[in-house]
Amino acid sequence: MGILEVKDVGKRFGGLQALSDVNLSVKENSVHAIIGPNGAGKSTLLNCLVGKLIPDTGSVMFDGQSVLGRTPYEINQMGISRVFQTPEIFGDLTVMENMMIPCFAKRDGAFRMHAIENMMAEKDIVEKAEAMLVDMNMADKKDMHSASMSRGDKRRLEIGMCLAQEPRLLLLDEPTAGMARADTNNTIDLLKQISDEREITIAIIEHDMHVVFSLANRITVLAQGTPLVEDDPENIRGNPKVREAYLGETA
Amino acid sequence: MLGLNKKDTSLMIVVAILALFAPFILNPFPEGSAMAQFNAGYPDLMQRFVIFGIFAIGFNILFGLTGYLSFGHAAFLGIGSYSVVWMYKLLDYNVIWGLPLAIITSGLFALLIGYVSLRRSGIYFSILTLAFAQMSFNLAYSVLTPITNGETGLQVYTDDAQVLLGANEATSPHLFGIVMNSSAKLDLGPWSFTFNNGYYFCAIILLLVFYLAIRIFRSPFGMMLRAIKSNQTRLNYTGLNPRPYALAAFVISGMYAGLAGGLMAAMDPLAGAERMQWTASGEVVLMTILGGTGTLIGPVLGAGFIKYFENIFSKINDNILHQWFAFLPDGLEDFVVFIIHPFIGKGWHLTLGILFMLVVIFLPGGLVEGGQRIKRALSRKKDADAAKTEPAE
Amino acid sequence: MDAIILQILNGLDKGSAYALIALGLTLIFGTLGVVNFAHGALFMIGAFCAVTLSKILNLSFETIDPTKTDFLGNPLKVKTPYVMEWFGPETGAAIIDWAVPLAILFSIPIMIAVGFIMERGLIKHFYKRAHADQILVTFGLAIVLQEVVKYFFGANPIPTGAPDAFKGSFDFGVLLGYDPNVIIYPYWRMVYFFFAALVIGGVFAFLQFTTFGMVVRAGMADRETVGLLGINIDKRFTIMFGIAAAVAGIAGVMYAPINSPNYHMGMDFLVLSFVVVVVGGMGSLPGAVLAGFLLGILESFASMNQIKSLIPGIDQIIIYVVAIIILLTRPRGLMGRKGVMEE
Amino acid sequence: MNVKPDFSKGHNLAETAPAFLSIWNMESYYGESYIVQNISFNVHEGEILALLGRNGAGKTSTLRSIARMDSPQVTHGEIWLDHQPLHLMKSHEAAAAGIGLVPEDRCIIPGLTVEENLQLAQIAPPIGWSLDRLYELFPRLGERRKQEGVTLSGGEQQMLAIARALARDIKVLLLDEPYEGLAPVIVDEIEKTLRIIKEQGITTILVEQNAVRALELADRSVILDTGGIVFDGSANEVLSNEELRAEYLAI
Amino acid sequence: YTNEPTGSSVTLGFNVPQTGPYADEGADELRAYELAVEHLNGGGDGGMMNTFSSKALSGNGILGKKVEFVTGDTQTKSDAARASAKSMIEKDGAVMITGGSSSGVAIAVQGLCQEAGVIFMAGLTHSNDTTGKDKKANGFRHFFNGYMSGAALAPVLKNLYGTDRNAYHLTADYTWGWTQEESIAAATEAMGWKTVNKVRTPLAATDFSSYIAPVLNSGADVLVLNHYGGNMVNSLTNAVQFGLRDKVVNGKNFEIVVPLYSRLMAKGAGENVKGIHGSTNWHWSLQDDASKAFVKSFGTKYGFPPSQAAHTVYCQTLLYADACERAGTFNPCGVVEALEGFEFDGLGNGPTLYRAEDHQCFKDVLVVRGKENPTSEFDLLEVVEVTPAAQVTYAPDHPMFAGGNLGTCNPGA
Ligand SMILES: Nc1ncnc2c1ncn2[C@@H]1O[C@H](COP(=O)(O)OP(=O)(O)OP(=O)(O)O)[C@@H](O)[C@H]1O
Ligand SMILES: Nc1ncnc2c1ncn2[C@@H]1O[C@H](COP(=O)(O)OP(=O)(O)OP(=O)(O)O)[C@@H](O)[C@H]1O
Ligand SMILES: [Mg+2]
Ligand SMILES: [Mg+2]
Repeated sequence: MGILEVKDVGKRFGGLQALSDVNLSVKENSVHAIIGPNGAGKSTLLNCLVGKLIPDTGSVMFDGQSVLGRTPYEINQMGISRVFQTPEIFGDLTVMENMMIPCFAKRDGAFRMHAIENMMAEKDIVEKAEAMLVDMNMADKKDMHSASMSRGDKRRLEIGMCLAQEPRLLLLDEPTAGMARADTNNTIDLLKQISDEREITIAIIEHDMHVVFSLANRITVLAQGTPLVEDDPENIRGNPKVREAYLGETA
Repeated sequence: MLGLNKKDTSLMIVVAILALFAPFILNPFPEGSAMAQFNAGYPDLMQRFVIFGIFAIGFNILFGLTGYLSFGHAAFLGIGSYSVVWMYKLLDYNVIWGLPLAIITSGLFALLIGYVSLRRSGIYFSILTLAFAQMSFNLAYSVLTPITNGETGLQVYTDDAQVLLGANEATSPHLFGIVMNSSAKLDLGPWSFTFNNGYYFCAIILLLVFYLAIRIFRSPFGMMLRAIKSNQTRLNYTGLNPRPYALAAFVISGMYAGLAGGLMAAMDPLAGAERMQWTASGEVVLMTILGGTGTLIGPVLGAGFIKYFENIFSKINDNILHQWFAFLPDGLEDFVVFIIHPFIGKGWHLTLGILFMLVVIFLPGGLVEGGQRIKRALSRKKDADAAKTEPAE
Repeated sequence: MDAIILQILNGLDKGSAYALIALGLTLIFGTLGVVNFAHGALFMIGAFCAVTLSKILNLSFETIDPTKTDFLGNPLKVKTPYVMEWFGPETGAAIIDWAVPLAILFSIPIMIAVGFIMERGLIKHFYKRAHADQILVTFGLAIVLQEVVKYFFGANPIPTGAPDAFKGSFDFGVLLGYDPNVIIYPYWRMVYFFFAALVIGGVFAFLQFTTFGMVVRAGMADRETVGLLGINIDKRFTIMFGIAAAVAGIAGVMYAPINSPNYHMGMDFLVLSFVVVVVGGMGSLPGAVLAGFLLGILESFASMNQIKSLIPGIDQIIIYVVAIIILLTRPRGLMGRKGVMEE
Repeated sequence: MNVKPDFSKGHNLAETAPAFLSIWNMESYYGESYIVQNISFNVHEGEILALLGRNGAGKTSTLRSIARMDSPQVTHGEIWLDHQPLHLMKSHEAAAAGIGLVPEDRCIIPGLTVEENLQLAQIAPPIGWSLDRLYELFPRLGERRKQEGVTLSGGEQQMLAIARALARDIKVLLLDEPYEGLAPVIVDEIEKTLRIIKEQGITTILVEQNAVRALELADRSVILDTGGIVFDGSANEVLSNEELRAEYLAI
Repeated sequence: YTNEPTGSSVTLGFNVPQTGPYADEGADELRAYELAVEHLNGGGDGGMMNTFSSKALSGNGILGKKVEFVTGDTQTKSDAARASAKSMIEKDGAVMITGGSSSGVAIAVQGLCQEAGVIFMAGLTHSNDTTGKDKKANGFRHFFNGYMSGAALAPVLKNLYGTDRNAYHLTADYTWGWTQEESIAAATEAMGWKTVNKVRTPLAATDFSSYIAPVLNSGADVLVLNHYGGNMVNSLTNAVQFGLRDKVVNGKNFEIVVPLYSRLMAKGAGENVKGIHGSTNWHWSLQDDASKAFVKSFGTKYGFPPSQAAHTVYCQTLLYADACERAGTFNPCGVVEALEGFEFDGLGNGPTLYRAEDHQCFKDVLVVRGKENPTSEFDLLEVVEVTPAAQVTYAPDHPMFAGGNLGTCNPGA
């Protein structure tokens, strides 16, 4: 029984069956990669997990509880964090403030009226956010206006923000897209470290096979809305069906 | 100090000094001089500066932080006023009954209106708030006349209940006997300064609520509000529910508006329906933007700016112009008066409109940005001076 | 039943005024995304185009009539319009009589010019600025325009009649088999309705059957990218502004005989027109038109005595009640597009 | 810090421009931050130039400067395309002169269908490939032509962005990370497309994080670091220069 | 007392609408004020000072002090009007405030003056409440009111249209509208008319078509428009547009009545006023000496005849000055005493009384009609009847005016 159990999920957009009969089980403390051609429905599946979309059929259980019908923030409070394909950060806020918000969300829940306290006097939050920035190698950008960072930095910040919430399941939608090789390698290390040290389960969508094969313990290949195969990385690499549908000659 | 950082403390001190010494600061010109026309240091206007400052500070907590643009805040202003006058009518002229009630009723109304309106965002939200406020205004003006006294405005009549009214009690608003409309005058040479009880009462309240606003701005709550403005999607996916935060901000700013409305009635025991009209809601929007949205002091400046024009420029007439320019040769005098004439007196709207445009074109951040630019120019000059002197050392 | 038909007629007419104003506003506000508080002022300027033209046509020379005296007891100066002198009294009088329809021709170039100047000189710099800044600058502009008009024309309304041919009213009731005088309707209001339908149709056709509409929509969503595709979006925005100003202007011209123009008539319509546009849904021209007619008709119904006696004061608030209900049941108004000014 | 463009130094590049596209002493600013720092390079007709560098090196800014976008603001320097002075143009004029930029975040226009996105590109002359031909190249787009562009999957959006550039008759194609978020098979396909485009005689500047892939395709390469050029030479040279690769490309 | 003038001059506060829909009316009031000040200070031709029955004024200011004035903008809003009045009292030291062009504003400012201890001479205010339930000891009204309109109009309407008529009222939905509707309905019902319906219209309404369309079908043959300003201009224009005036109902010509007329409104409504009856406080075409003197001095200075608003505020300024002279003080209580029960003549409306009980002025009321063939842009109304004061006088405790309490004069600090 995995921490995340997806059963028979289907989703239709108008005339397009984006997902059908998706079954997926993500084991606790594993790194589970979801790969597949463009338009296979990977992001759609992710959206169904976090409450952005409601699947037409099937069920999604996280840690024994159904996530369906819950709002995104409720699902997040259950322990699922998500990194978006195009970075979603608080552009008007500084990097430090961006990092503090998830810390508050973790400590205080979905809503708390703390209108009089001084934000900076919340020692535990400030320390945690600073530590996280150091972990993300962004301490020097602390007071920067986050909207004016380059895209790679934005993505790193977003990952950091998700980690600061200490989620139990981290969902990443192409976290290294557009990242320089050096940073990609750093991110791989970081994610490895996360899954080893923080006991966070990771589900990752990625087209960069270098990243996928460096991280994943388990891979699901999605094609045209249904899982094609699910297997260990080595087997996937050799699978002719996968090669044809997805990997091409290069892998 | 008081849990504020250095910058905020000095801002607070500056505001406190400005507020407490306003009777001097606003009356820079000697009585009877030609420029005395520009003096603003009389009780009514000083009270208005402060009251509308409070209104705008509260509005800015909603608009400046969350970005939700309410076009119906005047409704709360009106509700605050009606609450206070009703307390005069039922109990007595002590403002201590009415003001808390004003805050509570406007808070409740804000809760209701905000709860409904915040289901939508952007312009849809603005129009919902506008619709609620206009409904309140239209009803208060006519159908609800038994409660609001309609067009005439709610006021105290001698046959009102006033159950607490003591035999020797003042028959105008007061706080435990401190009568709001009584003043002390100080004459220094040609200068004359007025110290009005009501003004100081309002000023102290302003300082309190300004302090509260700083605390809110610097609080985690304030940061959440800014996060709402910045990216609601991210907020949702960070496990935070934007709705109660926005609603809390709406209610707080509604209470500020209610307090401001209550104070208006505390200074002048009358509550008119037009306080709830959309133009009044629009005015506070303009004040906030003009001063500098999202800044602490901006809304107060914006409020002062608009009220100054409304009360000082509208009173300048051709006669006064002729007095000012009497030193010019006759033809030239008439010409100058002719040129200035469209902008003063009944033309004060024109001047105001032009100034709105100039400010927003040249100072995108509002009056506060103007201040910052001056400061920067000065410090740059200082730097330049310093640079010049360096080689000499 | 007759009362209902009557109010539907009234509503259609009110609605056509709302729809026309909302249409112009939607072109700027719903499509270009500029909160234009000066739109009412454009409507007002349109009405004053009619006033101005009628003043021009009435330009007169004075002759002294010694048989009569003026209020101070001096001999009375009698004014004769030049047009009467030039074209003869009858043709002259007819020209003056037709001042309002003529003013349409007169106003279109003026309004387009006003729109161009406004956009090039001011609004252009505000596309990328916050909506709040747009509000402040256009509100300032509205005040200025209004005060300028007040300076030249005064604050009092200025009567501007329809041609004599359109005076009086048409008895619909008789047509439908009712008694005379049961359902009557002024000719000019019928003209207004057909005129509005024509303008609305014209604007739709222009935006539908040319790619112009698509380009402007695209430009509003993402100016940069549209520029990358070789399209000079600035020019199109300017044109759009000109069209919107012209629509507002001719709506104002035709409205002049219905209610005497005054300098603050724009502000009177401003709030209402924003409500109409938003209820219609941001970015949707059909939405704006639909909402205009819907609110017009509902407003007329609410003013019926039978309904007023059920709910006192309902006619005061009907528009707002309907707006609230619609916005709560349909998140983006009647036909709003996603993402337009939702933040 | 509003520096006025200074073209007074007068290299008359109109006649003497050594190449098809010449960038000469170009400097650009985001507000007050100096981003593109006095760079000069040439691109020859028909070649593919790989513009490489770390995150934040200024690659995107360079492309945007060439396409004459509003930000960053080019304050100094000259850009000549086929004897036309791009530095004197606005972005829509540059586009008419033959520049086609595929922006890094694709910029599919919301509210428009796939087909409308393409039609939009064919409103202003010069018009390039026909829609049929584009659908032939990207059959997926043909299938989705009535769908709203922004709801396409990431990879589909990338195809649409490239197709949109080709829908215009361009001389230079500026590609900002075209492979980002694409499945390996598709990357292969796009690479093929780029070769086809090259055969058509279209000059290309390619910005890409996957440096090896880009270099294999490119004729020449320019490497940027903190807004300045650190290398300008043939693609093979980079591949063979260990030091350069390690220092600036982490490969 | 408040703002006792100590120097060589005395300051009066002229608080009129300078912006908003009534700005033109306010501008005309200001002209009249300036004229009055000029006359009080001995300038010009003296205007009605020469015809005024009281001869206390001598052209040397008031009590020997030169008259100065300050102006302000009421914006036709109670709040703004009070703010403006307060600044005159607190900043400029005005001992008397006057002006305004709506009842809401008049009542609000009157209340303020009572509290502050200065005299208020109301400008244009026609609601019964101003000297009814909202009357104040420090306030006086020279203008007539809704009741008086009804009393003056009823006999004329009876003569013109007979006693068997069905009236339909359209009424602006706020206090002034209601009191006028009540007054007119009462007066016309007393002479036998029936009231078919009373419909309230929103203040903000600009298009009255949906209120006017059902009128014909209601069996009414007279439409009474209890509207003022822009409302009146629009409702009348709309009514004429619907062709109501060409209709025959119940075998009678359909008629429209506008109980409260002003020349500026008539100008706004243009041709639509032709032949329509209403009442007004004063009109420049009156041929008594006082009116002629005023028209002459106003017309000479400004080039056009004065409006009733101008006349009202001019009179009030003279009356105030005269009262100060007679009382020998600016003390509000002295002034009140001098004005209460004051009878005079020579200000244009015949013998006039300032009644002590409610501070309402009683004088002749004019019934006017829109002129069919105006000779100039000012010549829009013609006087049909001068209703003598006695006919419009009512008891101070008349039910329409009941409920208020005049209180006692307040001299302030
Ligand atoms: N809101 C929507 N409306 C209609 N179709 C949609 C919508 N969202 C996604 N689709 C379609 O559903 C399919 C799956 O999209 P999805 O974004 O899940 O793909 P993906 O696997 O994430 O691809 P990529 O790797 O390219 O990001 C695509 O064909 C897309 O066009
Ligand atoms: N809108 C902006 N405002 C201010 N600075 C910006 C802005 N956009 C980018 N920058 C800064 O300009 C520098 C260069 O950014 P650019 O996007 O050109 O880099 P890049 O080489 O394309 O990086 P990446 O590989 O991450 O896309 C970065 O330091 C970035 O912080
Ligand atoms: Mg995807
Ligand atoms: Mg980039």
